[in-house]
Amino acid sequence: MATVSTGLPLGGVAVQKEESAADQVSQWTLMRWRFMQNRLSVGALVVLILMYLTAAVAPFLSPNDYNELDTDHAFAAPTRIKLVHGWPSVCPLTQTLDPDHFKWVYEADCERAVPIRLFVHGAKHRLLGLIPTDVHLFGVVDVPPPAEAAPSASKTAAKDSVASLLAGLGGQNVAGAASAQAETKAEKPPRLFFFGADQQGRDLFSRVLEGSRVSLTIGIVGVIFSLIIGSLLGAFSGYMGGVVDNAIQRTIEIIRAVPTLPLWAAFAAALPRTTTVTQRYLLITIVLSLVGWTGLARELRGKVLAYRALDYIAAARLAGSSHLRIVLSHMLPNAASHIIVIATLAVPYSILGETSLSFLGLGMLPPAVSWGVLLRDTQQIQSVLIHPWMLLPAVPVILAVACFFLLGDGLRDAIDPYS
Amino acid sequence: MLNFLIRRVSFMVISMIAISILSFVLIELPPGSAIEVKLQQLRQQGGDMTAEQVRGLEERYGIHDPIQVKYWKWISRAVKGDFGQSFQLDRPVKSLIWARLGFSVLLSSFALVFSWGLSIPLGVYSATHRYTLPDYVIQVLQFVGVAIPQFLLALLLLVLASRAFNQEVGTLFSQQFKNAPWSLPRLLDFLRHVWIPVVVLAVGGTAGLTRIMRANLLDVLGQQYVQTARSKGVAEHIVIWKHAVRNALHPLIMALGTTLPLLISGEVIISIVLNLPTTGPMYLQALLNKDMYLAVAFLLMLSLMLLIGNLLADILLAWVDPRVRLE
Amino acid sequence: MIDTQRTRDDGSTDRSDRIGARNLLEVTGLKKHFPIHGGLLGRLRGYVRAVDGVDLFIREGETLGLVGESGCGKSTAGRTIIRLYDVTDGEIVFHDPMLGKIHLERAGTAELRRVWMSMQMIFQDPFSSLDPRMSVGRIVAEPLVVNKIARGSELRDRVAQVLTAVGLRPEHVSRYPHAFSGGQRQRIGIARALAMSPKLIICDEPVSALDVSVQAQVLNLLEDLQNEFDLTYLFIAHDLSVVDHISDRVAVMYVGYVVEVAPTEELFRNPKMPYTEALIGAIPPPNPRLRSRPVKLPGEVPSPANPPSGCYFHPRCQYAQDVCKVERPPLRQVSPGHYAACHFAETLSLRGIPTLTSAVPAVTMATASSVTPTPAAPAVP
Amino acid sequence: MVTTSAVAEAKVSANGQVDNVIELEDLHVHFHTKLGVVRAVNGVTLEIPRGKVVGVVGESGCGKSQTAFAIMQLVPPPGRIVAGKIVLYPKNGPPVNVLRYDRNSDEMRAIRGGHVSMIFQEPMTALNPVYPVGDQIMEAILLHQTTDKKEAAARAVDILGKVGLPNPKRLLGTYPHELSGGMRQRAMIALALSCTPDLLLADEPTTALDVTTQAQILDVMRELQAEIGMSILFVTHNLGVIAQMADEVAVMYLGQLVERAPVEELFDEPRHPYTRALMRSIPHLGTPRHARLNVIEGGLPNQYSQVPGCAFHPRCPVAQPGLCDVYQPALRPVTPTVEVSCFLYHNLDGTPVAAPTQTASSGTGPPLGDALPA
Repeated sequence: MATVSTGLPLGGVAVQKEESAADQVSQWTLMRWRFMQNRLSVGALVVLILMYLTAAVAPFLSPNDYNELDTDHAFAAPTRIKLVHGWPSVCPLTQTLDPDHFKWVYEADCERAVPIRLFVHGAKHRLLGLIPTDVHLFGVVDVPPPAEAAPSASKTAAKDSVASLLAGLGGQNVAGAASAQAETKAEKPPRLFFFGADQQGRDLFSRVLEGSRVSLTIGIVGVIFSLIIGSLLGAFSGYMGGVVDNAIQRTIEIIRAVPTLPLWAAFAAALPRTTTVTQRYLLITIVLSLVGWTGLARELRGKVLAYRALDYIAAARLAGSSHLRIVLSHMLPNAASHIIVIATLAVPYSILGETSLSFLGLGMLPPAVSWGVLLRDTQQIQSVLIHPWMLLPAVPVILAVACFFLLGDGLRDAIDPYS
Repeated sequence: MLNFLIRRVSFMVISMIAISILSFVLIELPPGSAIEVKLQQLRQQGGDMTAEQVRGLEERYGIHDPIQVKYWKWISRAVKGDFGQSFQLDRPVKSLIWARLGFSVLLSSFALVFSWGLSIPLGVYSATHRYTLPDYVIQVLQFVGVAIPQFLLALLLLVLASRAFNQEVGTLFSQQFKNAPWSLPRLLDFLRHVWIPVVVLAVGGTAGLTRIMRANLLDVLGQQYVQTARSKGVAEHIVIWKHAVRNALHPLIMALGTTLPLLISGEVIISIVLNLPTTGPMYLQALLNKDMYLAVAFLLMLSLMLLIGNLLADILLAWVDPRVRLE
Repeated sequence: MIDTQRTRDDGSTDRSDRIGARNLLEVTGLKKHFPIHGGLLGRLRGYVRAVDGVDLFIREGETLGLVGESGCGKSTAGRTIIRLYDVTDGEIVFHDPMLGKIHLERAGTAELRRVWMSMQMIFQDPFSSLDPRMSVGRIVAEPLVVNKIARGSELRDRVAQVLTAVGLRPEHVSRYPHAFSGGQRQRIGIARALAMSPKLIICDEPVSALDVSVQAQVLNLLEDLQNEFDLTYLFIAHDLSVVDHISDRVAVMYVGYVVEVAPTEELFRNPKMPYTEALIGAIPPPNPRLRSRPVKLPGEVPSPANPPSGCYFHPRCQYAQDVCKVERPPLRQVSPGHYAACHFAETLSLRGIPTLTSAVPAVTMATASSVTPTPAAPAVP
Repeated sequence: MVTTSAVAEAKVSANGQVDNVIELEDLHVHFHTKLGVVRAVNGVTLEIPRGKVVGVVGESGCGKSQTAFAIMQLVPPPGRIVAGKIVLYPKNGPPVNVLRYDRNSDEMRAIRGGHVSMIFQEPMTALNPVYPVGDQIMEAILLHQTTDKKEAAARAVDILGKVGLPNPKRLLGTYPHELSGGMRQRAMIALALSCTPDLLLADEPTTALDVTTQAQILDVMRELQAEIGMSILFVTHNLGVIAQMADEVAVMYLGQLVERAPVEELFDEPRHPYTRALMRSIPHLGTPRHARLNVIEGGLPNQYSQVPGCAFHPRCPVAQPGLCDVYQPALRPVTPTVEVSCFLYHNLDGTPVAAPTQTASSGTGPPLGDALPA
């Protein structure tokens, strides 16, 4: 009976591990796959990319020049967009002083509503810092009001909207008082203030866009500075060991023994005040990095120490590799993913640091614009109570910081699925 | 244990010396000596000093001394509690800082206790109810808590407090208790005011600590000794609270090393926003006015506060984990 | 490959014709002490005497087993011999086929790189010994590339050749370590060690991280490769059965030094050092009918940071005399080829494995007698 | 403590005496992961006789540890006991169907530590580092035996002495990290035996130890087993340890039992092809030096895949195509004391294979012992 075979054909087939696509790919590809599965982190990455793109073309996206003063619109509330003939439009405002509460009140005149147009001509700027142009993605251009656009129904609607607008301002019903003087300054061109205007009537939305250029980049530039110092010293410390390691580690501990913000503040206060915006920007990143490098250095040192003990490093030495080759072709590629994660998680602290310093008046200084500088206006609490939109620059701060944390978390899970 | 303490304390001393040198550099860093600043102010107000007076001041602050002598003069007085004169306020620094430091310590400690008391149960719940709705909610709140700048949270609560609770803000006491001696009503009044800064301070810390607690507890729950405890027949809640949480506390206490600096930083910034009578506002004013002797005294004291906090954390760690004790 | 060996009656192979008379490696008085730092300023507090006087030699073509319990310094000894660590004291003489006689203990970096072409290492952990970011091809090719030995198609051929030799397929070059099982990873590590056609390979517990059935595959592979490429092994392990199986001679270590060296058969049958006796006696024989425990070794291995006086084994030795407490016995030749570090090596009569036949476990006899299983295969339904 | 609903239908032997301490019936433990279902224990039926040591042998991942965890209802998540029956027969008291209880119920906790206890592979991590050894032992005693702290301490000292730890009184206040690996494993044994359980689950208790320490620990376990009279489920992959410790042996492969036999019979004549291959692949002291070891070709299949037919057939040298790769053999008696799940010994319908023939070696070579020295 030939019922029992040698078992070889059977064994030969089934014994092999199932070949899957995962067997052929590198660690980087595996990480990308794992990262892509984390929808929250991918979402955060998309949001961040959009924010940086926005910052890159900020003037193009701004309807107004961020520095244009307009005392006629001091503390104007966020503009209400009305649909006129199915097209989003803006109503011109008239400014009056409310003598009882000693503040500006505005009334919208929606009979002369002006449509928001795409690709309008406005203030000159350089697209991406290169192409000079005066085209903006959207904005309002003052055009004479269409004569027929004044049915009574729309007028009542306008009244209502004015009332609620004013309710948003301070809760007082001043609509009646204001309407009496409605016609006094009718020639003013209407303005588009998505986020309202500040004390000098500058468009907060445009200022937030402009501020994102400083706030979003200062975080990254600061972390790059920290990374350069931190990775050099950290890797050096871990690889050399001994006295060098000891000295660097003690230095880090001492720097970390000083409370971060007061130290930043002290350094920032010691900076000269008569600098250009660019100089100030660089000095602030350096101040942030002076403290920031310690965390990076410490984590990197830990990684290097862990790698140094691994057998594949010993094997590389036995293969005849030089120290430089070991660092470049074994340690760095392995540490790279960790460095990326550590850096990603350090960026939000840098952003918060700049925002806090500027908020205190120690970071970026006007005329420079950053989210912190914009938020400095909220220090007068009474003003915030009346003009709550002054807090709006905080929204992008929170969004950016939260997205960086989410991104960092997702990256960490992707490189280290078991921890 | 004694050895351990001696080691930590001697590290503290070395750190303080290093920080004092750093601080001294900060005093010297701004262009122009403090006296010149003062003189300028006087001249702006129309006054002036005689050359004699100027020389006297220069003598006192050792303007023409070599730097190490200057440092030595300054530090030997600072050790005795004499941090020099505040030019801005024209008073000795030491008369200005102590009361404010006291409130800072009080606020920070309240916030620390508050955030620990909140983050441990939250972290435990989150870790033991993984992938449930409350766990996700807690995790989302963590992200928000970490992402909101503290000054902003202070502002928001301020708005909320004055709008919704109609509470006066920007102080730790009502008007009638401001300068009154301590009494029970004053204490109650204090507690009624102190909650805003404490909540603000605690939020960021709580978010971070909950994250750490959750991750560590998950780690510990995978350990063999947790299974050992279960295999003895220990009830699940005792397994978690007695056997697992106690071990998960170790990294939480270690995290104080990063929590405390954030706490003190936060305290400084929200005090500025809320205009509390703590170190923050005066420190900021001193920095903005280059009143460096005053500023540096604050910086030194805040650092000392942090170092003492870290020392206490180390002692706590040794108490919680016997392995550290015998190291 | 096996047919080149004569098979003896007991199933062992006689390898006397493949072992040369020349020593390939001679180690004398090798010491490796690791400093213990403590305190705030990292003051020196003492030394861990990981390796504290190792004497051994390895003949060309043989396998020398190095056994001992965890913490006895056997791995450190291996890594110091290959100069992954600096030497605290002692001599390591390597007779390099190309460079001639070399004193490794004072060799410089450039010299070491040349020595490493003929002296390689296989590591214990199949996971941490392969760079996860490198493909198998790059891992195996690295020594050839770094030493500029081969490039282009020559390099590819050599890598394919080595991979085939260890039982992997040449098309595996583009895969990454994570795609392989523990046993396969160990084969990659062996291929990397083989790439330079070394003379001596230090095997640092190459099978102890593997599952039992995979362990046999790797042991067989090592034996095949030794025959095929004329390799010499220093085989470091804690499992006496494995060492017994693969070694021609065995050295036993205890707390940093070698206490006994002898041909395998001689060592296991006729140990001359009480520790060796205890070690052999502690192995549970895979025979349920042999449940007696002749030697019970009390106590625990002392710390190499604070070893006892005299003979390090004396506190646990049932034969210890006063002299053992004060004087550390040197490793000396007791009978031809048998070295022991014991004051009473000649007088003690110690027990090894009783005799070869009775110690052959029931398993092997049973399987040998049951070439055909009792019940035969059934008919296919 | 035992509710009537949980009183199991006791499996009673012919003379009306229950002589097993525990009976597992068709136990299934599955791990549901993102990548698929891992069937860690896949239909295990096993009885442990009172006062006896049953050794479970197998390679890593064969489900031997999870079987032990299942008895305690302590399978770590995402693992779950999906089917099967576990009946425990305590020394005093009615039989209990363990799986009827919720894993966090009071009844289950009374069983854990009280009737069944466990020791683990890693002595370094099995004890809680922040509590003294004494506290950890007393915790178990206070849960199951007495509420008097003094008495608990006395019992703890007693049991610490019994496992051969010097100065047991002082040990009460000692922390685990102050003990060596061997001493920790002794302390762990003391903890497990402190409440004189009916059954001890020993999950590779000596694997992480050196041979000389292993010998000491095995001695202690043997002595205490004789003294307390408990049963032991001894999980290991070391055949030497099994030969020394077990009365009966169960061999596991991929979550299933492939062979059960008294220890001497198993070592005399291993029957299942996997058992044979496993036993011959491990070198022993005194086996022929340098000879080729028998290897089990190939490796374990992907843990998420289900092998059709006999789980071992892809690696089996005597697998019969059309039979072994299609039908799953059941564990059936071959002799009165030995059970094997293999079609070499019984037909598809369960009847024993009629007569020994030479078919097994009619292939290209002798299927078993092919590489054995003559």
